[in-house]
Amino acid sequence: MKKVEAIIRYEKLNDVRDALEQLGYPGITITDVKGHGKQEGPRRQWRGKEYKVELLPKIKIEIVVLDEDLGKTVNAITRIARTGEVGDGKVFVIPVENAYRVRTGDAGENAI
Amino acid sequence: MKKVEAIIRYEKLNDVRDALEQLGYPGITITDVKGHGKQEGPRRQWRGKEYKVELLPKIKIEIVVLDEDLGKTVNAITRIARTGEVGDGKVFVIPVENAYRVRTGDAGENAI
Amino acid sequence: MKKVEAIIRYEKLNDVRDALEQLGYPGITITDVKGHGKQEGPRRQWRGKEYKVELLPKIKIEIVVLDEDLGKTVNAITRIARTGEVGDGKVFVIPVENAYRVRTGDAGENAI
Amino acid sequence: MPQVEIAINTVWVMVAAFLVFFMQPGFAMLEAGFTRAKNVANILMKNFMDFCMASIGFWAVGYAIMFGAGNIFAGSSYFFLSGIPDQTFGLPTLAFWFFQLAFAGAAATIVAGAMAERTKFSAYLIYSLIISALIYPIVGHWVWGGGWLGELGFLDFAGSTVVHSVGGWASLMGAIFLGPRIGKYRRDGSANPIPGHNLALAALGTFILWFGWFGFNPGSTLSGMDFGLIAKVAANTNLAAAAGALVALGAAWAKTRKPDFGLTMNGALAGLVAITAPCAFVSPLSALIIGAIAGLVMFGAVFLLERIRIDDPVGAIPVHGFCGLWGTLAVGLFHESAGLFFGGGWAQLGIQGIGTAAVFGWVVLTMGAVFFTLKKTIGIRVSAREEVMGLDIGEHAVSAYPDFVTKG
Amino acid sequence: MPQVEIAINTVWVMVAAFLVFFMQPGFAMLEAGFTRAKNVANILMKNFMDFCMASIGFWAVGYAIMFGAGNIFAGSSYFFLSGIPDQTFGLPTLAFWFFQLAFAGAAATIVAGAMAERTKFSAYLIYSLIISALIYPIVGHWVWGGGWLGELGFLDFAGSTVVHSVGGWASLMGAIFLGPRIGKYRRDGSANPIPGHNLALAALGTFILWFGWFGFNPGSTLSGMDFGLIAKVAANTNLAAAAGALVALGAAWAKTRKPDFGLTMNGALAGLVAITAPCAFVSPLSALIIGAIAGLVMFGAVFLLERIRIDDPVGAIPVHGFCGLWGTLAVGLFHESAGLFFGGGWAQLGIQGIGTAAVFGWVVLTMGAVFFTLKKTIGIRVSAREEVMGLDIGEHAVSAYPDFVTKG
Amino acid sequence: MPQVEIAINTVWVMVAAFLVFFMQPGFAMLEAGFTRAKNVANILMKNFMDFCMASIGFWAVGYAIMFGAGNIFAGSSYFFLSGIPDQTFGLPTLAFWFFQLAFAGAAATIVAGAMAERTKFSAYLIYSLIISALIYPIVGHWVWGGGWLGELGFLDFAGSTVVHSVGGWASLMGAIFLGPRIGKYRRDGSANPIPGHNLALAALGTFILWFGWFGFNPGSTLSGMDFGLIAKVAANTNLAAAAGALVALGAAWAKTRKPDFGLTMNGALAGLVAITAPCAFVSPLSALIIGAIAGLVMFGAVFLLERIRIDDPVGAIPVHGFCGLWGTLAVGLFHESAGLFFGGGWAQLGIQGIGTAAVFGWVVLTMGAVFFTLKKTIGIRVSAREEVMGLDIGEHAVSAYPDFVTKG
Ligand SMILES: Nc1ncnc2c1ncn2[C@@H]1O[C@H](COP(=O)(O)OP(=O)(O)O)[C@@H](O)[C@H]1O
Ligand SMILES: Nc1ncnc2c1ncn2[C@@H]1O[C@H](COP(=O)(O)OP(=O)(O)O)[C@@H](O)[C@H]1O
Ligand SMILES: Nc1ncnc2c1ncn2[C@@H]1O[C@H](COP(=O)(O)OP(=O)(O)O)[C@@H](O)[C@H]1O
Repeated sequence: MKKVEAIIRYEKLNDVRDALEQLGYPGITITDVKGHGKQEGPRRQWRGKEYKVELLPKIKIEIVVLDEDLGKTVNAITRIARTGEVGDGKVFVIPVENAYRVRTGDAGENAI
Repeated sequence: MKKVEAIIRYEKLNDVRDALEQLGYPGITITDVKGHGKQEGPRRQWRGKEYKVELLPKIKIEIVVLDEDLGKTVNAITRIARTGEVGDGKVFVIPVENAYRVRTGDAGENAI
Repeated sequence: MKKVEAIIRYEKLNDVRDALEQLGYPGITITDVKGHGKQEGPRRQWRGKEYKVELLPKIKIEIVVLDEDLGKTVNAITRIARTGEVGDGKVFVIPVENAYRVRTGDAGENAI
Repeated sequence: MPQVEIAINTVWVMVAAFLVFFMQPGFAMLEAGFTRAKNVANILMKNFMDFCMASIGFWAVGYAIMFGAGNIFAGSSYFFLSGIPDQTFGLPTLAFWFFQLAFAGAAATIVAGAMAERTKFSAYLIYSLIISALIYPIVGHWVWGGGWLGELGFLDFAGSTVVHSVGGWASLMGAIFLGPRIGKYRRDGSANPIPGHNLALAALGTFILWFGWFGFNPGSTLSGMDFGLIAKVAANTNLAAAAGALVALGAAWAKTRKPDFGLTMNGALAGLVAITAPCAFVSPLSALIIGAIAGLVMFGAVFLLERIRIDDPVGAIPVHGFCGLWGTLAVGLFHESAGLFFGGGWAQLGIQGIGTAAVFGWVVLTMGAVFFTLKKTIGIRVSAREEVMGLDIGEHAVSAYPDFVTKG
Repeated sequence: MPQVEIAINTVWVMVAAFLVFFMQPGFAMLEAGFTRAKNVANILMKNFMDFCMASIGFWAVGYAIMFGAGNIFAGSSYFFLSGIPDQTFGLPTLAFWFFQLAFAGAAATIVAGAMAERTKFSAYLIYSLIISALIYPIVGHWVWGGGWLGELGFLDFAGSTVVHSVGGWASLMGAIFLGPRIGKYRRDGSANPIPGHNLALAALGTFILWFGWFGFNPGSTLSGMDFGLIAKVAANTNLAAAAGALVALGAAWAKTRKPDFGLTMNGALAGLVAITAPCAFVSPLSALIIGAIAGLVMFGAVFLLERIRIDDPVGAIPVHGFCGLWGTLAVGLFHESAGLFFGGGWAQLGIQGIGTAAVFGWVVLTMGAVFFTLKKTIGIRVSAREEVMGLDIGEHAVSAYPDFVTKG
Repeated sequence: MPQVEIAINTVWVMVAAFLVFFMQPGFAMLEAGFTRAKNVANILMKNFMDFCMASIGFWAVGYAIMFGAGNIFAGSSYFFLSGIPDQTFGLPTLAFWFFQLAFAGAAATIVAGAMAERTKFSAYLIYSLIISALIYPIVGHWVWGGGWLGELGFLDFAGSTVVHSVGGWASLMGAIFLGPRIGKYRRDGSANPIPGHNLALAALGTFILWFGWFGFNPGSTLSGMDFGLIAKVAANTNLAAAAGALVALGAAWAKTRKPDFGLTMNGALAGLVAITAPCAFVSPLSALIIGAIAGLVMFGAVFLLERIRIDDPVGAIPVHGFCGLWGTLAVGLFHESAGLFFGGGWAQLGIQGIGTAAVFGWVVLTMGAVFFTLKKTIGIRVSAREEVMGLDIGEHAVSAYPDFVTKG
């Protein structure tokens, strides 16, 4: 099992979710995060003074998938979340040793 | 060392924390997340129109534990967080290569 | 590649970010979390009754780095985020199997 | 009465009525601010519908019972405002009605706070109609409508008892029949603070209530020609509020070593409620003392209720029930001629005691019966699941702050 | 007129004008609460600047057109208030001007809600100046300033048509020319609810508007000496609001099985808008019925607009447009002497029909032209990117809630 | 004076006083909105206690100093309101007292904003009592209570100097003695914007203040019989506010290419403060010009203060200090008979200059001494740790928004 951890643009969340639905609607966990990579934030001002917000709001998606589903999941996300401009985000793949379904106590692959 | 990453119901957080206290009160990090697995969200309406909220608020618990404590920690969480209805959540186990305590600089098992 | 996951004090975020800037300004993702380790929260009261907030707000920083950058990144964080009082936080190192840059589709080390 | 004087009275009383109406958002903001984010839409709806129910109920029935000709117990003419005279007390009757309606709405909406975060919306609407159409108007008739308490010489200038204690004791019965919120008391019986979700709203609500009280008390002269009294009542009202807040601040500071936000806000309201009965009969210095003591009464009552495990999320019972009682009794002590401390002897104090006891008994019995019946029929409390999830989702299928990440 | 009477009139009308002014934050809070967090600063700025633009525009031009001597179509003296008489309608002219200005500001700011979350700030400012300086004053002249509709016997006591329908139909044109918000309609044409971000603000706004309406309607007697009428207007206003809210609550409950927050708030406003024209001419019972029907009119119009894919985030068109229309027609039905139901025959109803149709036509044509021109020149809509990011960042480079974690 | 006239005066001045009281939540919401979430309960408590302290202080001492018989420097009778005559200036004295109290409360609470986010609560309470019981009343005596400035012919109709500059210059001293907030200035001396946490509250506060100003200025006629003046003052007040907002909007837009939220809100207040002195003496066109220039004065002062590293989180010093000064001087320029631009020569302008300078000197010296003493004794600033954590937790052990996830 692997955890796919994707940091994407806010406005892409719905599209990505639609795309994942095609892949069998896997369980998904979403977190509001802020981050910066190479993207510059939009200028802000307060009472006439400008300042930069260096940390931009992003969406973190976490999906734990079976090894065989890894490729298509990563693919779907990178394809759909892309705009081609800086700030599109990253996808990280992290090993998962085990999983449990709380409702039933099932462990391992059955828990996904 | 392992990271136990559990996605549970909001209302179960306090019970789970009580149970963990019995296990020696490990350090814990909590994040507000949203997610969906098999559970359907409660119906919402706005100005007379219904809509579904597909992403439900959940609590993510992260606890880094020594390998020997893994079993009982996972056990405690799955047991206490269970209601038996869809939406109870998942527990994932993720390998951790190292840990550091910022206050002292201790590394490895001493840092937990 | 490794993911450096650090839980630090709120008020240390800016200093840590300044320090990381020296290291070549790596991409970074930040999440608002709550947690407890050994630190006691400040006393609160509501309408004349005291209570304890056991979960204190903390900042989680996630940085995915190349293996060769791991040491100095962890070092910078533990050094700068330290006050010496309980509550300074933890740094965990988690293996990352792969990374993708959404904008370009680049995978592996090029994606960082 | 000369046309010009009626005009002055009308302008004065209408403006006062608008201010009393404006106390509704004061209650709404205060109660919303002192409760949790997951129940905000629900409490707002309750406050909002209170005034709607009162408007209809006090038009159809309430006014007739309160001010209709009848016996010393209740009036029985003017249902649906039919047959009302052109003028009443030197005012167009519709102006007088509207001013009184605003009071009925206030009595009803006090209760929403004490019953917050767990009461079924449908049961609440029924309660709300009953109190503003029946329970409150009967007390009003006794004191202001030609009933037995008024005849006895009971003095309650603007409603410490008639409005506030009625609301406060109804709150008490509501809180008892409902039981405490889930999580309010620990297994060992100790209380668990449940902080309000938005102190800016709570402060705004308190300020608005203070503002509205300048309609409530000074407007109760019912006459703009009574200028000396208007000025005195306004000054007394304000001094009592300030003293109540200061004393509550001090008491909390002494007890907890911190200047407590919630109790200070409640302290101002305690002073305001207490001065409502005596404001026309006492000197500014007395007003200040009455308000200061009200701060302590409220303070003590908050902890008393917690000890006996009654859960009143916003402090409605201490503020409106206990301080309404205190203020009404204070007339018997501080009245400039009839008060015990001013050489008036015990008579007035005795009458004040009878009045407050009678109203307490009446409200406890009738509202007890209402809540009991509701509980046994449609139920007054939401399911535990709904309560944990929040009444906004459960009862109204909305979230008050859908754009914000909340702690739940 | 005796000095004392002028004084009473002035005090009354000034207080009423202050209350009408206070409707501005009512609109601001309601509209902000019913839209998303990312557009809050923008909508607040629009509401705020509306009154600033109106103050200048109605001083320089608007008053002259509305109340200057001229022909039956428009006035043409008193530009920049030059040459105004000391008194007008028994009031100092500046007091009368200020009261009227507050109305002009209300008409303008209604539109902000319907055009929320996507309109360019600069285009909005231009629109705002034009409506308060030209479009609204011309309608005002027709009905209240000596124009043809007034002469015809068209009755609109406080502005169901003059103020609210003007705002409502301007909203309609704005919403049409703008098109719906991104995400409002799905590919299959079905509507996608976009919940408001802060229901506490929305409720506060609604309460403030209700409060302000006590200046709007009763103040429109323009005389404190008219005490009987003042009282009647206030009572009617309140009953209609309550009935509108109750009926809207009931309708929504029946349809969706939940007591709906947003529609209930809108229901009270529906009742208020509808009673604005007839409040001086009808009985309390009629007021109640007019308000109740207004609740249904609003309810129906909300769903109608969604079916024809017009996106009005706060319900300005149903409330101000449709209920303004309904209330104005209701004069022809419920007028105590001239109304169809009271034996007055069809004449008044006919006149009311002509008036509402004329105003509809005028506003649709002129505002259509304004929005068309703006669209073709500087543009009226922000870029899709700015809309998604939020107008606060895009137009004003601020975040309304920078300390909070939001869902975006 | 005929009873009817006293009644009209009383009704008018009481309503005005209520509106001025209502400015307190205006200040509270504005100041809370313009500062950070972690300091909200603290600033609200400060605003709230300001009025409580003023109520007691102005009852016990302040009124005596301001309006008691005495010398040209200070009054010395009527302590604790003892021995006051039944009527003063054609009003019940208690009504007059209450109106004046509301002004004293406003002067005190202005300062909370400039000292926000770092001032110790206990020290603040002491400051608050001193300004409303001593510092402000002495200035009030000089100008309105029979003191030397009034005798000299100094004109300040409703308090640009007496109320606003007193608050503004006290703010200046407070901000200087406190020093800037942690993080406000970078090592290189450049300013670091610290955005306010809730622009909806800020806009609400600004609207409420504007609303309250209609009590502040028109109410300062102290007479409802003075209807012509009332109307003129109200119209002027409104025009100046609108002009101030528009000019500030334009200036910010020109400088930063964005219509700035915070400066526009402050612009309206700048216009309001500036017109407060001259509103009774100038034409509407002059009012508009005075307000417009005030927008620029405020704009310039904001940047000036930043350059000299004074940290005023809400802009109290630019708005109340600088625009109060400008408005008072403007009397000497625009007075319809005595103004320089209206053929009155330099005399009045000279007197205005003397008055503003004297008040500046008095406030700077006395408040400087007060803050210096507080700093050397109990301290005026919270610890750096408390400041970083927020004063809500540190001073009051609460969180204003415990249900929300905040960025800290
Ligand atoms: N090395 C990294 N570690 C953790 N998060 C990262 C890393 N690089 C980027 N991110 C996250 O991805 C988001 C988008 O990155 P960005 O660099 O702006 O995109 P790109 O470079 O692909 O255009 C950032 O805001 C940050 O949250
Ligand atoms: N494969 C997964 N990857 C990541 N998060 C998941 C996954 N499956 C479930 N979750 C998280 O767990 C929560 C509860 O899951 P759900 O499927 O509703 O529970 P269950 O199926 O055990 O009844 C979801 O809201 C989501 O946040
Ligand atoms: N074992 C752990 N697993 C996950 N998070 C932890 C763990 N230990 C500590 N934390 C996180 O680190 C934060 C600071 O820890 P704390 O124990 O108070 O610091 P220290 O012990 O180094 O003084 C906690 O609030 C929690 O969020």
